[in-house]
Amino acid sequence: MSKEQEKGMSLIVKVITPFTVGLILLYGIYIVLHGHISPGGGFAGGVIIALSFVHLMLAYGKEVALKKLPRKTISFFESTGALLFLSIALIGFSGGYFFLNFISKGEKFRLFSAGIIPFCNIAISLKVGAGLFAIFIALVLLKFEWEKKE
Amino acid sequence: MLFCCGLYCILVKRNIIKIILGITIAEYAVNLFFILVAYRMEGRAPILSSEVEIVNMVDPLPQALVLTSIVIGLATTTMLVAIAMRIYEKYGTFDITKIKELKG
Amino acid sequence: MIELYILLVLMIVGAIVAIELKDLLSAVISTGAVGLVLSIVFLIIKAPDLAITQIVVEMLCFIILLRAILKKDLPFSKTDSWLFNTFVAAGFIAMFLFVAVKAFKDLPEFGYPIMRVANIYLKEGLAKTGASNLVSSIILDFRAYDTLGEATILFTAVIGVLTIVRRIGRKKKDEIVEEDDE
Amino acid sequence: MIAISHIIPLFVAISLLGAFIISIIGKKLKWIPDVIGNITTLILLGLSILAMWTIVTKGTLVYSVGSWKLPIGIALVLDGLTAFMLITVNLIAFSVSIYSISYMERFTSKWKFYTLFLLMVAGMNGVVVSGDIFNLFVFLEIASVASYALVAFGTERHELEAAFKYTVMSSVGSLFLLLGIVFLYSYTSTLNMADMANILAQKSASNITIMVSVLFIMGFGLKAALVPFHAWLPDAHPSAPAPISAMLSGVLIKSLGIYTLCRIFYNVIGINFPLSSILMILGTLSMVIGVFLAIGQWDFKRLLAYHSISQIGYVILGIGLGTPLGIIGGLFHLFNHSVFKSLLFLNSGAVEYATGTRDLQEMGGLATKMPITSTTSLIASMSIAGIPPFNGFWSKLIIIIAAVQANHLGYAFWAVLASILTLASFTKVMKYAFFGELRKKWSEVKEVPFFMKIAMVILALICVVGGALLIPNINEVFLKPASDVLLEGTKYADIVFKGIQ
Repeated sequence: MSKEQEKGMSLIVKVITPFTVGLILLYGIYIVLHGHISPGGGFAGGVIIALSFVHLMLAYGKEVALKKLPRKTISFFESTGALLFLSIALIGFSGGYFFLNFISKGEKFRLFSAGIIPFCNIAISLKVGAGLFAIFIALVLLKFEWEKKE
Repeated sequence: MLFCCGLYCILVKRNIIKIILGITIAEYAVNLFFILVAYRMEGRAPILSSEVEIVNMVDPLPQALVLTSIVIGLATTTMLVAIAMRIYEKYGTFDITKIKELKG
Repeated sequence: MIELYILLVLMIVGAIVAIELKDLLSAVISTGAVGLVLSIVFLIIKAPDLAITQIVVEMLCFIILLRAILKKDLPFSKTDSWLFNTFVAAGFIAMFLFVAVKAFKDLPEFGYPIMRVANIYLKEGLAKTGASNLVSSIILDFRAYDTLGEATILFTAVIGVLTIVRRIGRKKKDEIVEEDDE
Repeated sequence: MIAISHIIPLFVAISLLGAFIISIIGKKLKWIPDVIGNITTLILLGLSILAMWTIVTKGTLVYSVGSWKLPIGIALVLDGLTAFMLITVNLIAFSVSIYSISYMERFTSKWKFYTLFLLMVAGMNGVVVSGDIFNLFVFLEIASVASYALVAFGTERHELEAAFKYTVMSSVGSLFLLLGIVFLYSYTSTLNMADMANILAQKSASNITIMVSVLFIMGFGLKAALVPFHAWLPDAHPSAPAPISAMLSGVLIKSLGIYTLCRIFYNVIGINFPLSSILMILGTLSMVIGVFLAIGQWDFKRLLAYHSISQIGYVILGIGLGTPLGIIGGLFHLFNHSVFKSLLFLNSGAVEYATGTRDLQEMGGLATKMPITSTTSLIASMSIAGIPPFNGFWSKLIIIIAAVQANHLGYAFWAVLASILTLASFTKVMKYAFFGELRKKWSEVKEVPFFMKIAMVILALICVVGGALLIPNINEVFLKPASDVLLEGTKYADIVFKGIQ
């Protein structure tokens, strides 16, 4: 990766990116929250969230993106998401069954409905988003170091 | 058919990236096949709406399963890419005929 | 239905192109094209959840693969001694296809699946889970245990990738290497 | 009161919990991964013994996740075979995790090792307890993905290459399995194995069944490294760190390959004559080819890896025979092989730890310097070669007797031949590595640390007393329920449906 690219792409991209990143992030969150009433869900939403950060990184270079979301935070989010999902399962367990849907079903077709499903979606999206971004960063950084060596 | 393309690619090609692509394509093929066998003529998407009652929806179960298998595919692909990049770093090539330290 | 067939043919063509191209970059791009067509096909055969997931996953795969091959499109070693290998592979695939075609005849006719269990989901899904997206209700409620496994696979992959990209894997004997934990 | 069946999901949940906790706090504190890893595996071992006890007292248990009844939700099944596999897996996992406290000091990032290790254990337990075919696939993938990363743990060039080969072959295997599952689903429109067995029994045999059987044999054969599909194993197993080789060779190929193979062929599709003869032929091929390849090896771990292929052949042969005695022998050999092969891999790891080499020609006379390692590996070698008082002898004997009884004299002959060749190759190992003259190079060599010794001694003890498992009373508890499950064949479905009420 040349120096130029470490700093990011051209001016046009840099100007546009702040708008689009925000929109993509919002769209990801929307997909996560509405997973139980419209198409989408934790996985798709999580990937979209990860992509928004990837986008930021491609446009501005790794320093800016990592400042917004340091690596420690990423791995913390990831593990937390995983634990959250497991603990949802375990709470249900204490209520009698593994993965018991223990919250009341609520009114149909509204945002707050469907028991544990939205919560699961949020946990998964945290996990997926952080995890995929971590993979991406790991691969990118590997390349940087390797090119330094040559 | 697509599955066979992927399989062919894995068996014949000697480039690491090509092998990864082959696996990806084969995965697509299986996923597609799963959805196709569950397709229902004139079916509707399995999402209920509050206004009209929809009959004749397609089978939602395979869709859920394929969702899982897409994610599994993603995981496998990333692992493969990571290993491939490290191999490239160590050997300086993607050509599998040149990477032969282990026998048999 | 005609558009479905066109798209399927497109996918197959894309796959063949991806395999046969010499240039890695073009090969990756045409694989990406196959993935995009796949997500359109999902949309046509009424699987919107999958279409969304497929398209974003495809993008991510594409970016990662591009990262891997960037600036590395070296010329292939064009050894053509793989003829034998090709024949073996072709023979195997032909056999496979033969068995598969026989098996297809026993499957329920295209477009009319059996849907034993699925009908239960369709009838009772809303009442039992309260989620109107039935796919969501299946992956997160009826079969949430699967999803736990699926999330775990991703987690495993993340840890695995982090493991693989470590600089120094093995310590030399009696030598203290600084751990590079991130 | 909480019903006893609630222990079933715990097998997965506890190991996942351990893995996640390690990944959060394990980086900060160095001792956390060791402690949590070992506590987790200890709890799992305890639970699996409890599970075995439950099976004996209460019979088969079925647990439906999320309180959804059988065809809708996912069912977890705990029966004799499951409990047997659980004990095997968790026993090996426990001793391996003790062993790695010291051994993994040689590598960086111990917390990653323990996280992946626990994930792999979770995957295997998940495969074993699952009663749902897709769920089985998902957990199989967890275990596989974790093992890909663990094979490449050292990140040296040959390790990466082996890992790549392993990953490619194994993911092709997974694709075959997935395709098989798709066929089964579209044919029966259910995913639960018991339900599926019922429907398949109603419909007569058809091309689908053949197709699915072929796909599953290819898929599971790739996972279990049966002979036509074995190419990845001799690379992948020696490349991994020693505890992981022990896990891979000892349990992973069994729980992912053989257990699933048995479960699906016996309990879902229903075994028939062509199928069982295919299994027997594959088993014999693996047995003989594996041992022939092993004789020529000078790399300690690679030799062991080839022997794994050969011993897997015994297990498949025993199970493929389909007679009660054959199945008991096969399962018993599965357990024994887990124990002594893990022990041998741990031994090779200990030798490598102390001397830094795996080449048998460079070793020699280590018995005086490393008494415990050499004693335990002597026991394990005698056991694998089938010398009377040790456990390997009994299981091989049973398999051979079963083959003779079933009038398969040819198979019995090959089994005896393979056994003799095994003995020959292990004589070579003992001679070059541990006996003979002590070379000057190794005069500084010390015995391995305490924790590694403990793990090896535990496994060696099991090897010695393993033969006692055949004593009728113990046999009733341990092996009988497991082989009964396979013998009942497709009646499995009725039992599971009964269990649900």
